[in-house]
Amino acid sequence: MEKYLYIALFAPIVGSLIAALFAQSPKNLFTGIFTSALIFVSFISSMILLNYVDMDKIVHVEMMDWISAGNLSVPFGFVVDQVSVIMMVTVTLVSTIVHIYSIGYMEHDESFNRFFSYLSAFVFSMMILVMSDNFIGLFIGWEGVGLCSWLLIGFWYKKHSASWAANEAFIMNRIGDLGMLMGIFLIYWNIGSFQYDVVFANIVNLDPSEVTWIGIFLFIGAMGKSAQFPLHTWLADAMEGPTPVSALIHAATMVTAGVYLIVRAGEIYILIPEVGMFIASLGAFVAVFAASMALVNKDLKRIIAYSTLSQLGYMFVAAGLGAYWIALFHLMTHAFFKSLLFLGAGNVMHAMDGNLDIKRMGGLYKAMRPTAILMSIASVALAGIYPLAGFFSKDKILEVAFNNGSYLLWGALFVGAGLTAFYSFRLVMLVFFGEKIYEKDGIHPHEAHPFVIYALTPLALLAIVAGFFEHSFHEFTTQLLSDYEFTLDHSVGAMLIFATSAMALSGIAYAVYKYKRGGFSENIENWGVYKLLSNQYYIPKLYEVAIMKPFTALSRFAWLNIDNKIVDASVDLIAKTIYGGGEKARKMQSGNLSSMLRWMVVGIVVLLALAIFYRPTV
Amino acid sequence: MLEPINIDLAALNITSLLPMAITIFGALSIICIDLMTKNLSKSLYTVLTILFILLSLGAVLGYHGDSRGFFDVVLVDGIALMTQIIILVTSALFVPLALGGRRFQEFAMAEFYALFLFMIAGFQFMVSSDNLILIFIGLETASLSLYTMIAMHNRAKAHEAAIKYFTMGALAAGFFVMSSLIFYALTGSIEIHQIAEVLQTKNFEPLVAVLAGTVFMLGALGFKLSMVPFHTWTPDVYEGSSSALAGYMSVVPKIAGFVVAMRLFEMLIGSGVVWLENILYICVVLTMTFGNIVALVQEDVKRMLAFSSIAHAGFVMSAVLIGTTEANSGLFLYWVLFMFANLGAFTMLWVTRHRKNLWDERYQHPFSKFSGMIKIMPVNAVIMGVFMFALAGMPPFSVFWGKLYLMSAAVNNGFIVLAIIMALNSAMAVYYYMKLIVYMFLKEPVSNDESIYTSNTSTTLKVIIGIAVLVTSISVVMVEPLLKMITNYVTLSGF
Amino acid sequence: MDHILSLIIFFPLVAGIFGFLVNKDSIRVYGITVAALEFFLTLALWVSFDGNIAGFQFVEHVTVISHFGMSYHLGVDGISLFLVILSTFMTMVALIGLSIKKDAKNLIISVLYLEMTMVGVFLSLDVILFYLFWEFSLVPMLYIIGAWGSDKRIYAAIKFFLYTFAGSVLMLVGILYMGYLYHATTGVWSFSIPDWQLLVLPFNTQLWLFGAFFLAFAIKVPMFPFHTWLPYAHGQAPTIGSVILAAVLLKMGTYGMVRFLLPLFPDATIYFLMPIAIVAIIMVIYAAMVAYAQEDMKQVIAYSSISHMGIIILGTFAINAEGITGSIFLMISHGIVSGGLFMLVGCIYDRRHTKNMSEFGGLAISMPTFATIYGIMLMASVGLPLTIGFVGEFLSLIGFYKVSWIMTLIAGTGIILGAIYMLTLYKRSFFGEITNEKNRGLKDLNGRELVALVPLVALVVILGIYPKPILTPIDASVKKMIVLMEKKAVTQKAKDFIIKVNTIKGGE
Amino acid sequence: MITLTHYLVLSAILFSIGLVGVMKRKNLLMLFFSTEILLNAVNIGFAAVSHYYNDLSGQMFAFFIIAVAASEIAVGLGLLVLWYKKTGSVDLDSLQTMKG
Repeated sequence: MEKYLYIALFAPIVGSLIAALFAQSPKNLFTGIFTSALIFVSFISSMILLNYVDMDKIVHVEMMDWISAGNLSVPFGFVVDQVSVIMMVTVTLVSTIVHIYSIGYMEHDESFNRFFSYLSAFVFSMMILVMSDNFIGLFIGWEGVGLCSWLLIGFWYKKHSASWAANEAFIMNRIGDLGMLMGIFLIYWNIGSFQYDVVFANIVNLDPSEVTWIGIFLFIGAMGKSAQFPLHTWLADAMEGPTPVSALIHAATMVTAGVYLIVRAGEIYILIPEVGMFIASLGAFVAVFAASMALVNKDLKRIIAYSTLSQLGYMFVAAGLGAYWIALFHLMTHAFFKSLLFLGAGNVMHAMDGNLDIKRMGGLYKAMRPTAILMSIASVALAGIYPLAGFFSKDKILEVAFNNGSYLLWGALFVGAGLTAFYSFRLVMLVFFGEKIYEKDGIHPHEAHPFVIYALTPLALLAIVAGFFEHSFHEFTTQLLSDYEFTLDHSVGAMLIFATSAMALSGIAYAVYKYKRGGFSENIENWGVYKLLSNQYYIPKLYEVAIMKPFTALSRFAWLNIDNKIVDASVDLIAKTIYGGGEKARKMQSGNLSSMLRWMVVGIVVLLALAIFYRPTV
Repeated sequence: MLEPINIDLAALNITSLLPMAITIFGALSIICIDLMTKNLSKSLYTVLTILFILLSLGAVLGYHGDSRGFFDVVLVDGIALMTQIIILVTSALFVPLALGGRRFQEFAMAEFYALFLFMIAGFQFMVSSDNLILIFIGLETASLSLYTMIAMHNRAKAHEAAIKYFTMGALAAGFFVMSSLIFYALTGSIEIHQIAEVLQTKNFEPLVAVLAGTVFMLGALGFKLSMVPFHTWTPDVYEGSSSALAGYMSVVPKIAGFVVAMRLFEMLIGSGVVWLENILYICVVLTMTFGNIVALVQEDVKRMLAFSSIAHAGFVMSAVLIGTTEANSGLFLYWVLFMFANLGAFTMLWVTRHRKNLWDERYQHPFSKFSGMIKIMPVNAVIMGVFMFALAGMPPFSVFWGKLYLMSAAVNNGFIVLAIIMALNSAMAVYYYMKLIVYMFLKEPVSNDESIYTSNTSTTLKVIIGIAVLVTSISVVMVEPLLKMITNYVTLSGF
Repeated sequence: MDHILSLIIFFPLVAGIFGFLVNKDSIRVYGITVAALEFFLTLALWVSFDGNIAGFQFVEHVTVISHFGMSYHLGVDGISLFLVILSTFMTMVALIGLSIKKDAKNLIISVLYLEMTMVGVFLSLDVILFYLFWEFSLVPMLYIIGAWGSDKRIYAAIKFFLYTFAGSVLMLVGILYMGYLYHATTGVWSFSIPDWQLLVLPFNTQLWLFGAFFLAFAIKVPMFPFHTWLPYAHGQAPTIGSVILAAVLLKMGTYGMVRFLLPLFPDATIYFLMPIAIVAIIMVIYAAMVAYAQEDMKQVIAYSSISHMGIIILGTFAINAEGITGSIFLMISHGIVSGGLFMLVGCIYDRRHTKNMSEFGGLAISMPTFATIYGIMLMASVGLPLTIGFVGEFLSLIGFYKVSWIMTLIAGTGIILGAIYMLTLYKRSFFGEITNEKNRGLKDLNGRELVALVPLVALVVILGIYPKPILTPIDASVKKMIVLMEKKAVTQKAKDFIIKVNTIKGGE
Repeated sequence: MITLTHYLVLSAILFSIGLVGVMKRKNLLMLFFSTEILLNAVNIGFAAVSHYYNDLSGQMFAFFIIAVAASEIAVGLGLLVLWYKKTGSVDLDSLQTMKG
């Protein structure tokens, strides 16, 4: 089985490196097909592993030593267990589809080969992240996906906004990474190992305050990667990247790494419910917060991005409350329907010649029926309507919140569910139905290549049926993860399901109803709330004014005033003083014999005076 | 009142006078040769001078007698022997500089060589006696010869330099005799060791008078050693005299002065005259620092070297202040190593001597003259660079080892602050030596004509420079034997 | 193999002297050949080096000045081995990348002398000998900066020279005092480091001596606020000068700290640990901010060096095997990375004769290979895992975490700030459309530049993935040193501290 | 009664006069005179002290000083003549080409 592990892990990087060889040559279809094939190989291997992994059958390899110094020793070790294999399958599946999709999507791009190289490199990093058997390996993947995300967001580097967004993403992630590193350091100095099994075996022996700190630091890392408030702004900006990237990285895989980390480190978080509660609260807050921003946004991709943010909040609620398998389950189903949504959006975007403003679309159903259907499925799934995947996973999370007695959280998530349904269908309605506003811009939409559409069908299928795997999923993952016990009555559970579904349905209904009739009047754009939401609560602005600008100013101040005018000048001052002393002292050397003689006599007289008046006491 | 004097010839220990006798005889014979035949080549005189010097050196090296001789006025102890060796070797290395490529009037005259030998004899007397009269005579003989030799360079500046030097020297002579008078009045003796004994029995009372005598001696020796504020002659005299002589002046008269200072001051400090220790401390620091900071702003290499030699003197004077065997050995080690670097540096200047002041109206060797030398004459530039780094105390060149040893002596004897001041001063000193290097290596040349830089060159000068470079560069292996010899001599004479 | 260390030190010197005979058209090849031979010599040293022995190997000892205890004493251990190899490697690479034609002969001979002094510093076991090479290394560098630099080169060269010289003279006093103490304690004169390491000093004496040594090293590193010579030196120096300065010369300071401060004065080290760590943190953050404000690409990297050196110092003063090993590894990795970055700046400077970022923009379009290599180096510089930059930074920080977690957190912001200035630089220079027409049609890297840069890139990746061959010998020597420190410490506080920071669990 | 002290005081006064002369005089010739006064002031002292101690070395010193003073002035006058020929002046202020 180790063979499959290595294949699953290294197939993507082989593809990436080979594609990189062609990076500077013109488009070569081979790179696209080759990398897609290799990712598919990786997917197959993952599936074999999924089949293999069982109660007492996990694959664990130690490839080689990496760093060893002092007491510290980190190997390159990989483990395929119930959690990682789920992630592997999800990642490779979505990746395969995104790769194939990209062959169509990027067909006219001059940097076609480079794109596939980056994309496969990302998959490799993600595989390291999920397969590592220790925190450092996780961190390698963590940073690796960050790098690939930077490369891919800034893929169209000629665009100023793209490279800006790439840098923003990287830097924001680094803030989280620092927190994560601190957590890792703390683990090391308390346990002396980074291996999951060793750490989890010993974590119970630690001082609770230490565990709390470890939990907090690791969560800071998760916040960066999963774009939780207040490190969330980069995710929306990251939509500057090509759409397949948004689908793969910023919806299905990388951003969920934070959730994966919490799930993986569940044995730590289970000891510190306070931190878990905080995580859940923050998650719930983000769920509503992000959904509210999605309500008014006009940018097709940003809406989906906010939706992702909101769903990540849901996952964190589950993870924070200890329902790890549910978090993981939502992570998986979300990966399917959200990437589908994004890829569909990519089709729309192509059809619209790159225009993303949903107010300038409308009535595209006619022109691109398959895409419209796929996106609608995804939206229904997202909204959580039975029997689609979202229903199962999302309702479970609400149930957990209620079960936990955190009614406030439940309330937030409940509202969030309604909002989700509304904005999803606002998007569908504005894009696919209603008046064909795009015609005013002289755009002639066209559907994507058939193979692209075919590539998307597996996702659509999964978005529909994945929910029914709930029980087997539960059984499988709880072999490793701690189970979550529901204490609710069945009737209460049913009530909750009903309420949530009703909420979602009414959201959908309201959206359909409203936008059938031409939507809201333009007036609302002048409302304070609208402005607040459409400006993302002014948070990006705040960051710019309160952090970026002062930092830049301070940096310039440090350079121009402190470094040049104080530190350096004082060094020069010493030199100048000495030199100036020389200039003054040389005046003594007037060259006049009389004064020279006088100096001598003065010397003698002073010394004589000292001889008389100066008496050192031994 | 007068006793009949019975002189036992053996007790006179005439051989103790042999080295001086040889140099004096040499001087007289050169004058005689000149009287008999005219128009002899300067090379003859030069070689003769060297021969006499070597003979004298042989006499010094072969000396195995009592340390006292000639009515006990001559004191040939270890220090005297060693200093004579240093003086003679240095002289032998500097005399050949007369054989430059260009003609200079003074070197054509036999008197120059005679005076040179007289001067050597004067210094030899000065260092090998503890009788104040003999020291005075030696000092004056040497100084008067030196004044004359400076003036023989026959440039307006040389005359000015000679007059300045002379006048100040006369004043310093006054100080010297005044000091002698005071000590004589206090103790009734003019021999340093007797003075010491009497002062000790009197417990240095009256202290004011003792200190007054010390002050005048400080003035007199301070003049010779160019201690601040008796240093003012140094830059002008160096500038005015020929480079060859200036180089010589920065080495030999000073070592003679150091020996006298050691004999006198260490006696006083060793007996617990704290006043002198403190004053000397101040003088040392002042001299070092002053020499260095003024050297920073000089525009002429020779003047810069003059000020730097003030600083070096101050540095070495600290050995007298510290006063241990180690320090005194350090003094000689430093001076020997310094001599070679200095010999090289001044010879290099001597090589570039040109008839006219091509680069600057005022100066013979302005820094700008050496601009971009690396491009015109890379070897010369590198060699000059070696000397500059050596003088700056850059390892592994010669002066560094002296510096190391002296600073170590300071540290070992509790003069940590002094050691730090010395260290900081050597950091300051690096700047002006480096200034020349910056000009030579980092700037663009003024003129590509090599000949104007080497108008005074000759094989002899090249050989001298070669010796200097060699010694300066590989001094690390010389330190061990040198130090052994020096320490041996120094311990022998009880310092 | 008996005298391999002498051979390594003096081969460049001899080759440099013979270099005068080589015709100036062929001097470049000569220089590269000599540097390559020297590099292979050091590789041979590595091969025959026994990584399991923690002490000094290949020791040579000849007494030079017995009066004074000065001897010709060489030896190599895990700490110095890789710095030596780094020196010879970077010299070779820098010479390969050399594009200066003017007076190339003088330049190459100077570089060879410089190589001798660098290797000498790392191999000397006698302190006087160490000081000798230490000081002498300034001379060729002065010449290189001053003669081949840009407009303000002379000012920069003099500043560099005087500043570092002034710093080290106090060290000389310290060395002499240490020698005196050794003599006073044992009755024997010795300036040999292994001898000194056995000398137990009283606490107060340690404080003073620590200060004297520290100042010299701090200026060399350079630590805030003694750093201002560095931007000038880098800004004005020719590429080869910057490469060697950043890659090797700065490491002399941190090497000195590891070699002298820690084992000789353990109590003083721990006494001064916090203030030094605070300064190091200031360096990390302050230099990163100043780097962000720069307009000149080279200055950014110059200041980033200061920032990274701060992390190295933190690692060194973590006083545990993780931290010190990490800091030594970081010295090597920073040498390779910053050397590479300076070479890259040199490549673009050769083409555009400017280093100002506002003149660039869109370079990725015209020079994709250049942009790729630059990107890899940049990622190594910001410490991305699986590049060489991560290992050292990670170990240094993890080491210091044991000393103080809050300070590590603050210092850790360096990885964020590092990303900020580096990515900003990259964005401003490489991304965007070509706005300046001069940047259009620039030639991508040529063969010579690739030959110089590709080995660096390869090392960045290889050592990032498999740093073990380097870490093991370093670790062995470092562990030995820590045991020594613990034994030597005179105060209980220091002993406790050393034990505490070297044990897992417990403490803070 | 004239005691040793009187001689010494005289010597000191003469010496001071010499010093003042050295400092004040601008004429080179006068300067030489002043240095002669210095030396002769010391001579008086030596003679007196020598007599006081009944020791000859002081007087010997005095004789030597006289001899040295004579040769010194010979050299000095030689230089002065040289300078006068060159510049036509014996003023000290004319000796100022080198400074700084």
